[in-house]
Amino acid sequence: MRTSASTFAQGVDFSLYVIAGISIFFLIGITIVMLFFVFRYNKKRNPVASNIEGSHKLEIIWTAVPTLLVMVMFYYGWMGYKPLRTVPAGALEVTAYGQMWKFSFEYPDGRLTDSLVVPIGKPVKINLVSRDVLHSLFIPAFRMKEDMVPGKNNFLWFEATEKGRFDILCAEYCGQLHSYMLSSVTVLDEAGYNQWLATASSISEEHPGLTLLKQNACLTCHSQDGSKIIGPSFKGVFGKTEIVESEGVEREIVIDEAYISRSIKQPNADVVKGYLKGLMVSYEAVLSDEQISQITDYIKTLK
Amino acid sequence: MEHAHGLHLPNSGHNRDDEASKMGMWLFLFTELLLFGGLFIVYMVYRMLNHEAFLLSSFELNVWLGTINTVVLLVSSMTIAMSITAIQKGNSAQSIRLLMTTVGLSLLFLVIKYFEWSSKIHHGLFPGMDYYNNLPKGEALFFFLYFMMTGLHALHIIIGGILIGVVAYRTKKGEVTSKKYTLTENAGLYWHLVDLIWIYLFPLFYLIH
Amino acid sequence: MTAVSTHLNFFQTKKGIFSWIFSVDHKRIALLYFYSLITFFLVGVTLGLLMRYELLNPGKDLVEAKTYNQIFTMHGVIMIFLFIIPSIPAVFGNFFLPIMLGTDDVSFPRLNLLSWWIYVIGALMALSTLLFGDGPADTGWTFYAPYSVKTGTNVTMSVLAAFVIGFSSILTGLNFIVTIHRLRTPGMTFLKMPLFAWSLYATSWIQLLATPIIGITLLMIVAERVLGVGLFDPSIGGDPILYQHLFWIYSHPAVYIMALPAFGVISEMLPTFSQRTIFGYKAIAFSSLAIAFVGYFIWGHHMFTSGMSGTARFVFSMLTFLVAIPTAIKVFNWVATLYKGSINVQPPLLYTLAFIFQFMIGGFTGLVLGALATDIHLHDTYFVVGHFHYVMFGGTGFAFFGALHYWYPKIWGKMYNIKVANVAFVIFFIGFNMLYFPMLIAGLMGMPRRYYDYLPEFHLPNMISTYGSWVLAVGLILMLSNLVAGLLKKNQNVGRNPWNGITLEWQTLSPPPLENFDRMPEIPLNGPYDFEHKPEIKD
Amino acid sequence: MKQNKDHSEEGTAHISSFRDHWSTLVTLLLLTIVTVVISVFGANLAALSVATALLIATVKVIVVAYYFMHLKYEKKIYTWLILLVVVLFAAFTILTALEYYNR
Ligand code: HEA
Ligand code: HEA
Ligand code: HEC
Ligand code: CUA
Ligand SMILES: [Cu+2]
Repeated sequence: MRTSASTFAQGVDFSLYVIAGISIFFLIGITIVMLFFVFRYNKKRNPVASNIEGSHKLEIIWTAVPTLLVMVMFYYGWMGYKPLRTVPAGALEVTAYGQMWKFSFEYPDGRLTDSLVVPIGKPVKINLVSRDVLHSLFIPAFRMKEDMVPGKNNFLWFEATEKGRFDILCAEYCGQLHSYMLSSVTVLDEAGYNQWLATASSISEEHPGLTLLKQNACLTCHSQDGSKIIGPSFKGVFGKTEIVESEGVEREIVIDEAYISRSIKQPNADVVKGYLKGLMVSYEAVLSDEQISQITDYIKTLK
Repeated sequence: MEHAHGLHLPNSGHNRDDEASKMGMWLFLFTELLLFGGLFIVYMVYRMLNHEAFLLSSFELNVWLGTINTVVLLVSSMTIAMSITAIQKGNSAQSIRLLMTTVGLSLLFLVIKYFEWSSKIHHGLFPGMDYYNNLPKGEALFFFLYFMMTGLHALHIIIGGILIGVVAYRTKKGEVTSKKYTLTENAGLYWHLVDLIWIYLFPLFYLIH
Repeated sequence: MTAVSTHLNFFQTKKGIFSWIFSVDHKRIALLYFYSLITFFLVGVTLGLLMRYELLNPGKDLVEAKTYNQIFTMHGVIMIFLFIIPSIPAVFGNFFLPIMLGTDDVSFPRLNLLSWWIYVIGALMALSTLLFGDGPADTGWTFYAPYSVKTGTNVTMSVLAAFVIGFSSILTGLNFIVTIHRLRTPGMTFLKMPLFAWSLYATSWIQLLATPIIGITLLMIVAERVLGVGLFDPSIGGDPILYQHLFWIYSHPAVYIMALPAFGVISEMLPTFSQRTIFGYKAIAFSSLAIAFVGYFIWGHHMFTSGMSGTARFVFSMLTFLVAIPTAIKVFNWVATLYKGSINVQPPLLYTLAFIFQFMIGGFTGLVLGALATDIHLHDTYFVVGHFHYVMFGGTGFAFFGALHYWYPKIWGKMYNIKVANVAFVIFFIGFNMLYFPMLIAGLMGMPRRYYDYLPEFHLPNMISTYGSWVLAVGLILMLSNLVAGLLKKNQNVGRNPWNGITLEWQTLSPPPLENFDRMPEIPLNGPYDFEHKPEIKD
Repeated sequence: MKQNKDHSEEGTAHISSFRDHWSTLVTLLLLTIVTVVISVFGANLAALSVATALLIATVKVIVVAYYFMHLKYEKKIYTWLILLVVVLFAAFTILTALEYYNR
């Protein structure tokens, strides 16, 4: 039922079995004893109760035994966990960005992807960066999860042991489309991975502006077909006249290149009427001017 | 009231029980302490993360005004403690005088605080103002905490002042006597708490040089 | 019989709505709480049902993603702040604590009324978010920053509501502590108090000392939203992790606010239905204090994946395991109480047994979550959802309904149909486990919580779970209608002590008179559960 | 238990004299002066100055609680309860700091 495809899976599952084993033993044992008492000392069978006030011996036993057992549980939990935070030297480093509601991954050579590709049998360290709110990168098959906290550098690492494609899910609630913030990790063998590395990253026929929109998750908030998601749709937006609120004052503007550029760099300076301030974060540090003009070019095509 | 007929239990919840009121007051003070406690934790953490900025910003505060206010509060703590002594001895007139002195001192405290705040606000340091919004992050946090903590404290001063006024009024009406002065005691406890909190606020904001 | 006719019970002393909503009688206030709680419970439970319906199949079944998010937030807020935290203390604690101590009211009757009013105002504030702006908050009941400071829904109002309700909780706790210290009947030392009183004592300390922290934290969220300061939002300087610390400093102890009173009623029902003294009175009493105390120091186990430092994770995980020990002591003593008893199987006992079983599952899954390795995998998955429904609903919820069946004849002086109650219990029990056990499986498979939509591989457990929720609904409706039907019966006399109980509430009339007792209560010779020297109770 | 009647005159309450109050105030003022002097003129003490300031503040708080708040003459239970609150709060700060120190 559960795929285990990383070096941690065994340790984590083992501590699960230890804890679950002890627990199930006590659960079943106690339940049986309880039901037996109810049956055996039912008032029909045992009309007169005996008042037993307690027993020091028993109290000591059932304090000591659980203490011992929980310490065992703690120990295995800790042992299974320790490797999760010790990254071996020479790990391949990838930066993962989380933003509402899309993961993207940046490789050392600068390529940006929306799903992860890693070689088998090699440690991979993922630096976790959030651009807006909390997210959490969760790979069930690897038994691995760590939050992406804005303003704080966090990381996780793993070493895949099985080839294939595994789910990545966002496990920290991050707003409306949290449950659609999915991605995947593909584990390839050494040769396959190198081949993937060698293929040029953007040979697509796509408009470069569209690629940028996809890579930066703009499209999770802005549709291309006129429907309203979180932000205004890009369809027909260029050249449109609309009402924005700037520092509490409403004014009418015509959308041109400069306005789009400002909307991307300082989205909260002019807030479109009917939309919320603060949801879109600034992309000033993420997109260069050239990229912004590619985006603008693309938006112009959406009539 | 509702309990007119029927069995009267010796330990009724409707009996007068001064010890219970005092205990209730103490427990209430505990919750107040922890309310401020939460803010102190925030202060501690942000100070750890923004050490320099906190140092720098504290220079903006006026140590002398802070010191004067400390003295004012300490004196007011004494006067209210004395008013309890006075009422215990049956001297209501003196007790009222001391209570009113305390109220006067609390007003003095607020006036000084007002001048402090308005000079800060004048500089645009209040959260949400332009100047504030452009401060470096650490300094902005400092001033936010400054306003939040001293503001909450000032709110307590106001409530305390009103409470003490009520006590004075009821003493005057003869409802508080040398046989029945829990109200004065509880107002005193509350007032001392306000003092206690200030004793920590003062070095944390004004004296980190 | 004659005694009954000469004494007016507390229902009869005064009439009219104002005699209720402005009453300072602890019994009436308890019932005010009861009616308001049950109302909110039904709202919350209906929201739960809606969520389950949405999750029956992958994709959209009923509502939009945003609505779903608002539903689970509302569900969580209602269930936690409006139902489960006040549940047992405010209803049964208010009603029975003074009676069990042999007094006629709490120490501060007017403060008690004020607590209820604050609770109602807070609840109305929470519900008012439905009516204006962008609707109820969509943040989850945890209000994690920075999302909670960014979203456009009515977070400010929801947070203020939680803040206000917090005060109601603080005041109730304060009242109980003073009552226990000051109003015990002559001869009732601390160690002769019923265990329910002990558990309320421990609970009250948590309410008093933990709630202010969340109060101030929530105020900071409000300040951040209104003034735009960067307290928790890193893009303007703050640290979101700090919010989590402050939130859980309260909210972890809060889970023991929910659990301890339940432990208390369980410790009452077991001796009554076994007709013997409780096993290990002191162990049970002091373990409540131990749980309350240790419970303050383990909040970090909710943050194992937040990027906390390794040292902190180590310490918090270890401390987490320590709370299991006093809980274990309780469970073993309870089971030992059945030994050589003379067991009378009645609906309250069934709820008690189910409580022990389900609370064990909840507790053990808690241990799985407390271990670092496994929590990394299971954090924020349905395993956690399964865990907390097992402890909160399967534990405290079942104890609440058990207590309701137990004290029902005392409160209303009537009796429900026992056979129907047993049938309802069985359906309830089956539905419950069918609803929540599959969640544990889904969690192990890796299904994250707060998911509006899920991958196809999680379909089966979700389907079973949804069907389970329907079974549970049938059980609940049957149980409640049986209880209501009991109230409609006329001219019943259940006597003072239908279950042959021993604590002081059974010595008085059912329903009790306004001043609680019609004669001076008598306490058993050696401790509260000394069935051998049980004072004779004549009708 | 001793709650058999109204509790207005339970025990004989201790009455502090005005002189006691004056000397308490003088102590507190002296301590205040010390703190201010240290921090304003002893800037080179750096981190130490915060520590001393807080230490002195704690002494002041104890004085206020003990004399002004009458703790000295109350039942011992109040002192224990206050200690409980202090321990809890200390634990909160220490456990939180544990995280931030090791960042
Ligand atoms: C009534 C409420 C209640 C109670 C009593 C508990 C009890 C416990 N809880 Fe739970 N918990 C919640 C309510 C509760 N919890 C809620 C609401 C959440 C989620 C919040 C959110 O994120 O929304 C949560 C989440 C939660 C987490 C975080 C999970 C995550 O998000 O990653 C953890 C982790 O450690 C945890 C642990 C525990 C433990 C160890 C106990 C222990 O106290 C359990 C102790 C009991 C037993 C161990 C069983 C009885 C003992 C025996 C039968 C004896 C034999 C025992 C041994 C041999 C050891 N809980
Ligand atoms: C005591 C607390 C409590 C209780 C009793 C419940 C009860 C239920 N909860 Fe619970 N739940 C929480 C507390 C509780 N919940 C909390 C704190 C959360 C976390 C929220 C968050 O993530 O922020 C949560 C989250 C939560 C989720 C996860 C949401 C998600 O992560 O996406 C789900 C999903 O199925 C769920 C389902 C249910 C169901 C089906 C019930 C069932 O009990 C409902 C069964 C239904 C009935 C028994 C209905 C019968 C009654 C009627 C039909 C009444 C008829 C109506 C009238 C007469 C008016 N809950
Ligand atoms: C989390 C949601 C979100 C994401 C992601 C997002 N935006 Fe926005 N965007 C908004 C919202 C909400 C508004 C309207 C409020 C405002 O003007 O700030 C907006 C407004 C805009 C506008 C102005 C539109 C108009 O009609 O005036 C442009 C242009 C824009 N965004 C471009 C982008 C680009 C380019 C990206 C990606 C690099 C992006 N957005 C990512 C939410 C988002
Ligand atoms: Cu991103 Cu949830
Ligand atoms: Cu917890």
